[in-house]
Amino acid sequence: MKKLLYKMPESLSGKEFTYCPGCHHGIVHRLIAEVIDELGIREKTLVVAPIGCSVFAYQFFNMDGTIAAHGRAPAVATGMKRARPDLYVFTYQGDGDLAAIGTAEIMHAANRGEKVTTIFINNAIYGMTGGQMAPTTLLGMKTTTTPYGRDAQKDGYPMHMCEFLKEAKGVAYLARTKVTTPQDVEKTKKAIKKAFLAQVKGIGFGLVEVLSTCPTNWGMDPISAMKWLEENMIPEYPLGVFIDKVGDEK
Amino acid sequence: MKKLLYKMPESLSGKEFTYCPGCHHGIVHRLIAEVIDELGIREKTLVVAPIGCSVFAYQFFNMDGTIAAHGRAPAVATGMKRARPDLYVFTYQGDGDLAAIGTAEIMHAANRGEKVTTIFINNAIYGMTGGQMAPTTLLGMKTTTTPYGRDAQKDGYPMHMCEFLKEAKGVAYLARTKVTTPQDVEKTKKAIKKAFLAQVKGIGFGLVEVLSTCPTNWGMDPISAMKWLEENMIPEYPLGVFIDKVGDEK
Amino acid sequence: MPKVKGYIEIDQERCKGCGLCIKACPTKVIDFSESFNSKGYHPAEAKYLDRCIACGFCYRMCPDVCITVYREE
Amino acid sequence: MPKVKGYIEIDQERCKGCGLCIKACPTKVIDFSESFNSKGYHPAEAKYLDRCIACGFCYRMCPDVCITVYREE
Amino acid sequence: MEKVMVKGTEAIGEAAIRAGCRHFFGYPITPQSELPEYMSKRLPEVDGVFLQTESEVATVNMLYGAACTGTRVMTSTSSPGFSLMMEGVSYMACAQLPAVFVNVVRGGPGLGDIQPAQGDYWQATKGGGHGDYKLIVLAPATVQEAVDLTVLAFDLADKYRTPTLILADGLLGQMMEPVEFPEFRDLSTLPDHSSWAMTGAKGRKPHIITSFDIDPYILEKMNLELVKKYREIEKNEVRWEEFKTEDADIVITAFGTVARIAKSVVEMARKDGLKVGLFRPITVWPFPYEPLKKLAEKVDLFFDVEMNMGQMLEDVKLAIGGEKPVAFYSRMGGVVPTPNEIYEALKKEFGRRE
Amino acid sequence: MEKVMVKGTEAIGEAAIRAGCRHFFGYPITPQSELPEYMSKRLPEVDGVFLQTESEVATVNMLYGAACTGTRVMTSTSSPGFSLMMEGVSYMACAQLPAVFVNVVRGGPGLGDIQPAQGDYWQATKGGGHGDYKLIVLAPATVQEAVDLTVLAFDLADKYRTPTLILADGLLGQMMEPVEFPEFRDLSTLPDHSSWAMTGAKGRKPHIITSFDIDPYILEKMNLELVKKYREIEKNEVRWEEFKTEDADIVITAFGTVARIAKSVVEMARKDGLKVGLFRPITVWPFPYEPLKKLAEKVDLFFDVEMNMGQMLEDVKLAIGGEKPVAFYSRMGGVVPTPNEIYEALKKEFGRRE
Amino acid sequence: MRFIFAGFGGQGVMLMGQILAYAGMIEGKNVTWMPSYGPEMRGGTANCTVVVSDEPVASPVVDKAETVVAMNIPSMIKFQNFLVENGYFFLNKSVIDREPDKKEDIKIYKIECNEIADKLGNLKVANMVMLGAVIGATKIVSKESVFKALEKKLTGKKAELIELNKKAIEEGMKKVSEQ
Amino acid sequence: MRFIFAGFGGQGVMLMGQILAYAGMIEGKNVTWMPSYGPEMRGGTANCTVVVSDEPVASPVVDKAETVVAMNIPSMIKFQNFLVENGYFFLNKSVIDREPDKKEDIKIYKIECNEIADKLGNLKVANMVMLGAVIGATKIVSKESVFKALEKKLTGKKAELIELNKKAIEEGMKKVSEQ
Ligand SMILES: Cc1ncc(C[n+]2csc(CCOP(=O)(O)OP(=O)(O)O)c2C)c(N)n1
Ligand SMILES: Cc1ncc(C[n+]2csc(CCOP(=O)(O)OP(=O)(O)O)c2C)c(N)n1
Ligand code: SF4
Ligand code: SF4
Ligand code: SF4
Ligand code: SF4
Ligand code: SF4
Ligand code: SF4
Ligand SMILES: [Mg+2]
Ligand SMILES: [Mg+2]
Repeated sequence: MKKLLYKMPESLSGKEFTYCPGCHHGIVHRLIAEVIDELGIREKTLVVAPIGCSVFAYQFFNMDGTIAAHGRAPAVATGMKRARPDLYVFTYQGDGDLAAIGTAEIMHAANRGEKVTTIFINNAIYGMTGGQMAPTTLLGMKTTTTPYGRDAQKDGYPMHMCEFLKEAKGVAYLARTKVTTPQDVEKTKKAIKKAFLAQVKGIGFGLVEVLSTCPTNWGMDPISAMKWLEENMIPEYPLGVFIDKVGDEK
Repeated sequence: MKKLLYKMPESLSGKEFTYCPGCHHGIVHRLIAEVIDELGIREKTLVVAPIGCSVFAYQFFNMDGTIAAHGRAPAVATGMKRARPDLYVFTYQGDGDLAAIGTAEIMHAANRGEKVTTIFINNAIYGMTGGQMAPTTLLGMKTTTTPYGRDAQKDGYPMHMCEFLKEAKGVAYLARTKVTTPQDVEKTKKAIKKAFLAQVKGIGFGLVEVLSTCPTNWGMDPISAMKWLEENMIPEYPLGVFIDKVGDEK
Repeated sequence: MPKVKGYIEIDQERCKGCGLCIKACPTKVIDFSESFNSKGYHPAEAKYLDRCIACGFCYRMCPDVCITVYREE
Repeated sequence: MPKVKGYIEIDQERCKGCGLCIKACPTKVIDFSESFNSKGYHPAEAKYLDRCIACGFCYRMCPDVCITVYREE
Repeated sequence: MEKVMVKGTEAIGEAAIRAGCRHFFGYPITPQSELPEYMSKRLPEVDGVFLQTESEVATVNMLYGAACTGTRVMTSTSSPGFSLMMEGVSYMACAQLPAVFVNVVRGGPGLGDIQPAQGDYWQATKGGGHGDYKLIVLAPATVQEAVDLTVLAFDLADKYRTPTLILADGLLGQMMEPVEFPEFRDLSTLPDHSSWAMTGAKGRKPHIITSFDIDPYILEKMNLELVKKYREIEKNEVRWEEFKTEDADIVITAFGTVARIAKSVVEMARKDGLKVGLFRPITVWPFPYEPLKKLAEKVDLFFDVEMNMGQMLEDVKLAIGGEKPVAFYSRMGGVVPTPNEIYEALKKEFGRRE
Repeated sequence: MEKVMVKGTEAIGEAAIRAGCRHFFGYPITPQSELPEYMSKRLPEVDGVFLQTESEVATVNMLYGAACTGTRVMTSTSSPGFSLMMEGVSYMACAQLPAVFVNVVRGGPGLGDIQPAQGDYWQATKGGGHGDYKLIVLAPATVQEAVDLTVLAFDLADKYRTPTLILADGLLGQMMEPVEFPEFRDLSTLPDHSSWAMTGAKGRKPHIITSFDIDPYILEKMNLELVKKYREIEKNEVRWEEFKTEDADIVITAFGTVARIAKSVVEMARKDGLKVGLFRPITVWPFPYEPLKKLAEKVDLFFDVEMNMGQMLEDVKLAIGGEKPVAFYSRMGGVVPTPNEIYEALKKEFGRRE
Repeated sequence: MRFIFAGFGGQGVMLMGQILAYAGMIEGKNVTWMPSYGPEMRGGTANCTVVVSDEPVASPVVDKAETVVAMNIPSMIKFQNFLVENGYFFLNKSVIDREPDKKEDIKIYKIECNEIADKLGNLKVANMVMLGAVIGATKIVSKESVFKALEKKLTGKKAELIELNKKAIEEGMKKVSEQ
Repeated sequence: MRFIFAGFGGQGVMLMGQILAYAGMIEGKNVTWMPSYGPEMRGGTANCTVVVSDEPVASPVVDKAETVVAMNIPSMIKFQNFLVENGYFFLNKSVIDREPDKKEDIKIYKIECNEIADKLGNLKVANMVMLGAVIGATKIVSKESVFKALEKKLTGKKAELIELNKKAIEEGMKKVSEQ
């Protein structure tokens, strides 16, 4: 007899992802869907897609959804949550969306302790628009707008959103993870679950930053991209749980 | 024989301030002017006024000046400095301007290490528009938009800009001060000088947050306002130097 | 300890041939197919299914949710 | 130690009567004037100038830069 | 209902609450801060939500979010603040989200000043945000009308699934006048949005709200749907007032605050035996082209008065189509014209043509 | 100069550099990211500054800052991004700051899509930001013209101390065509802004740049100064192209990309013996009202074609003033009409009127 | 009739105007009240305009007024030139220790509002003393209407102050009848 | 004449189109080149359209083409219906192991671009092999013009590759002349 262990979660629509081969967006989508399945809140959850490669996220999740203007997902989520505090709202955002144009909105949603959850994909690049520098691009890294490599003097430094956000009092859960190994994937799932629990339990704002690859714009195959992430992004963006007011699950 | 010790600095235009009686904006204006005088850079300095009670700052300083759109002074200053790196640029901003609508611009200017200087007046209120809640308003404080007192659950928490900004790698000098006693005034002046030196020496971004009174919108006389500041703002916003890459003056 | 016997299915039409599952599989069950799917990729194929221990690593790493994992009981 | 002798001038038309200088002065040189200035405020007045020690505290605290401080030498 | 004296801004706030609005997101700006202030006090009394936002950009996107759930929602701002909302307004128009905006216009452009002006007419009725969209734009001339149009704004927003805009100015916003408020709307009688709103996909297919489709042919369909809706609104919702136009030789065209002043001018002129009337668009979009065109048949001279460089003027000309002369008088920068100066200008113009 | 094949966006970038622009601030957005990308590579080669900003809101304010110093400065964006700049554009117009904006329009409203469209015509020429202001708006139809108009945009910006806008679309932005570039401008020959620019108040009174005065009477003066400037621009800077209009019975009105397509339609019609011509505004503001009005005297039918719901159409009608019929054909949402379909529509319209 | 009320913030000039407008409304007249607003109010001065009329009010903003009430010196200086011929100029004598420049062709009333209010036991009602003087002199609305307006406007905790305010108004009326 | 070049990102389809357009320009023709752009390109496919004409080009966007070049299967499937009657359909046989649905009234050329390029020592010039085939079959521009275009386009470090590219073009032309 075959016992089913792992399959497409119910909270995914089953529609094929539009991501490039090996792109980590897909892994994180699945994790979110698993968490929502496990919490049994699919029918009460609203997804706010960003603008970025994951602009189509509203099609991939099997729940009510919309797209926020670039960077404004936390504001959109705030509007939803304030109007319907009985529902659960999460935003899914890239590093251009969240750390560049959306800086004010994420900082203030966090500071207000808005009871929403944000999954933040840090791939150190603008994927959707073709590989321009993101605020999180590493120093020296070549992108289509830093053709000579990112130069701190001209282009500024990599931006550490978790480090900023840990100073916001409304944050209930905050962690940085990666998904380059099956073990990391499990850890990320746990973090995502806590970020949702922060909302479900009404404690406050929850955010998980997932360091991710963009094989296409990094100009690497998917496997090399993961290696590059390990070697270059981890030193700049140390993993860890920055804030945890959720406590351990029973 | 009378020896002149203290008088109106040259870097002030002499035009009467439009501030209410006892408002700390005036003290800080004078300190900036003194620092610019001492550095001998008046003729090479550009002032970017914000929108807030200090919207007229461009009239009060005796130098080329403009008003930035609400919250955007750091972007305006960036434009100026990038166009004319040989000049010195400073912005003067309130807590509504810098910590609410201008969050993204200040965070990114700091993160880029933009070689400009920002003086940030934190009076825990929107002065100019009539006493609405600012991001820095204390919990429980009554304002015209928190008539029942600021409630963390609804209105969020007081926002700590220095604590955020200390995580931005481009910052060369960062301090929080007050001006409620002559001694504090001197300390604030030293801090402002360092924030300018960070620019003059080309090290990076400098910012001084000055805790200030708004007697009018706090509904107090100027002296009580200072007492209130000491008793209520200091515990929430501890004074101190957060970053100092400038080193000590010879 | 009796070895757990696993079984996986790969939706090859959905697969984009990224190879993440191949890298993740501890027992080297999976490899690229020689043929193309209609997207033009060489999809992953469970070539040595008998080695599968149902650990789910492939599932966990697959960015396109192509893999279903079963345990033979 | 010979006491330093100070001297201050207050631009009373500019003054807004906030009282910060009065509070700051360690030797109580300053007090409010009884009369109004044209803005309608009771301006500060150096009523006991002989006590002034030229410390500059009044100048430092004045938000409207109304005060000039001299040392008699 | 008894009459009470209220400020224009607060009157709009109270009217919104009576219309069933329980959610207000806003950022302070003169001369409308009294409206968020009022809401911050009043909404908690009726179990509503007031949230002071971090900026106007955040505001419009919070409106977007709240409107997605089918909730009556509102904001208020003044000129520069409304400019910051343009991206979001365009998103909401395309996503067909009902919501009510208030722009208490002040002198512009740029920071301008805080005095009454009408320089945002074009922004409200034509451009503003990017792309092909329209807002229903209501321009009250009295505080009472501000109350009535606020209620209407919510109803039209829901009826057509579209953002609507109350275009006021600092004068109307700040002044107090006697008004009569409508009864409180029973919340359970508000329009049902369950067919499209995001309320949780329980036992049904997910509801998706977007302003986006990567395929231009589908986006074009979305555009055509909007156009169809706008034609419908143009057919049904044109509102205007005519005052002593029946026998008028000269008709003043004006909206909002200027129109109330122009009424005095009509009276002054009538006393002098001049047959002057007033044509006042209440909906500046949809603009009352047809009624104005009809009026043009029997009128000799139009006299358009605005507090801007001549913005509604173009719509007046479009309506009249070159048949009849249109003179123009304006004050700008926050200066409100007096009845006297308008009348003098009108007489001069009339004399010149005689 | 030899011809080279270049993309529209990159052609604009190179033209800007040749015109003496050394400062570019921008935020990526499709379909114009190639322009900031080009600048990021090219500007350092000529000691210029490229800065990728944190947002379009920051961008426009950086332009404001750079322009304050009297420096030639530019940005580029696409529809939603330009909407976010509306507050800043209004500030710059009022503060009389020269700068060049590029809007590579895409399908809208909202997020829309990334295909070519013309839905931002109103935003560019009328509303957009708050208050009474105008941008000089240049609408190129070929990559070569994009180059020429970019240089012109800088010169006009400086001449009139006003922001100018290149209104392009995704098609023009993305396509490659052969172009000839102008020579590099000698930077020392650029217009002198020392009388107003912020360069340090050395040995002179401070220079103050604002869009603000608390006194409405002074703000009104600032407004009137702007109006005067705009009248001047309307007098001097109207540009348009007429193609086979001399003997035309039908004239197509179109701008930008659609106009290049319409040229083919004219050829097709002429082959069939139909006397069709093309009127193409090059400056969509100032709009060529007078020349179009003059044309109306001898033309039977106007056929306005746009990639929007009929925006320039209003200006066409304002010019023609109801004398002659104006038919309209459009595609929306990023769909580019083919010569064929336009021609078919035109024939149908013509037939109907015959 | 057009009224300007001006003074320091905190002197209650806004309320004065509102009560007058309210009273006008109660009498079935067309009324508008318009405040100064924005940073004008910083530095502590405030003013409002009230129009009471039998016709609909065109503009609540005025550049001329039949009545100007100045509660402090800056207000007196700023608004003296708004007065029409034969206009009423009310000055708070308790604070204004000097003469206005404009003295001809107008009626000047100087009222020691603060002293009178002080005597009534609350400096805060100085404004109502002045309002009493204004309606006493101009007869624009009846005392009864003003009283009704007070009752409408002062609700909740403030209702306790109604009686005191009424007294202040009566004192003001008395004062002006003596002049 | 309208051309569509389509394939995986990395197969150099954009460059193919650009070289052709450049060559057209060199011959004094009116030319435009228009890429697919935006997220369409994600997932790795890319395409561009080239128009070479004696008249000014109205629109660089086409919904019909005289020539379609498909470097991979998805491109073949997507663009087969763009072909006009008697159009040219070029398929990269090295990657495309199946037949197009559309086969009637068109001329199909199957070229083993990858193998040929491989033999030349660099898989990257598979695109130039195909371009050679295209000009060989359609005669839209001369080989010389394409060579000149290559010299214009490949500058700096890339100039080393000019000779190899030329060879690839010649191989492609040869191949097509054999068919
Ligand atoms: C106002 C606005 N500006 C710019 C864009 C263009 N844009 C779309 S996605 C994007 C950045 C995407 O990068 P990121 O958020 O890092 O997401 P990723 O694609 O890397 O997952 C940009 C700049 C836009 N759609 N709207
Ligand atoms: C876009 C925009 N939104 C709002 C305003 C209105 N406004 C002017 S100043 C201000 C806040 C001032 O507060 P703060 O920055 O704290 O300065 P303060 O007056 O307290 O010194 C606001 C909201 C504006 N001018 N522009
Ligand atoms: S471009 Fe990068 S981030 Fe976007 S889908 Fe492809 S790999 Fe993922
Ligand atoms: S309102 Fe407050 S911050 Fe503004 S000038 Fe007055 S006291 Fe100062
Ligand atoms: S379940 Fe484990 S063993 Fe089986 S194929 Fe997947 S990774 Fe390999
Ligand atoms: S991880 Fe998924 S998409 Fe990648 S090769 Fe394996 S099955 Fe295919
Ligand atoms: S200088 Fe010092 S002692 Fe003299 S008046 Fe000022 S504070 Fe007093
Ligand atoms: S501190 Fe200055 S303004 Fe205040 S009372 Fe003293 S002199 Fe006057
Ligand atoms: Mg990214
Ligand atoms: Mg403040």
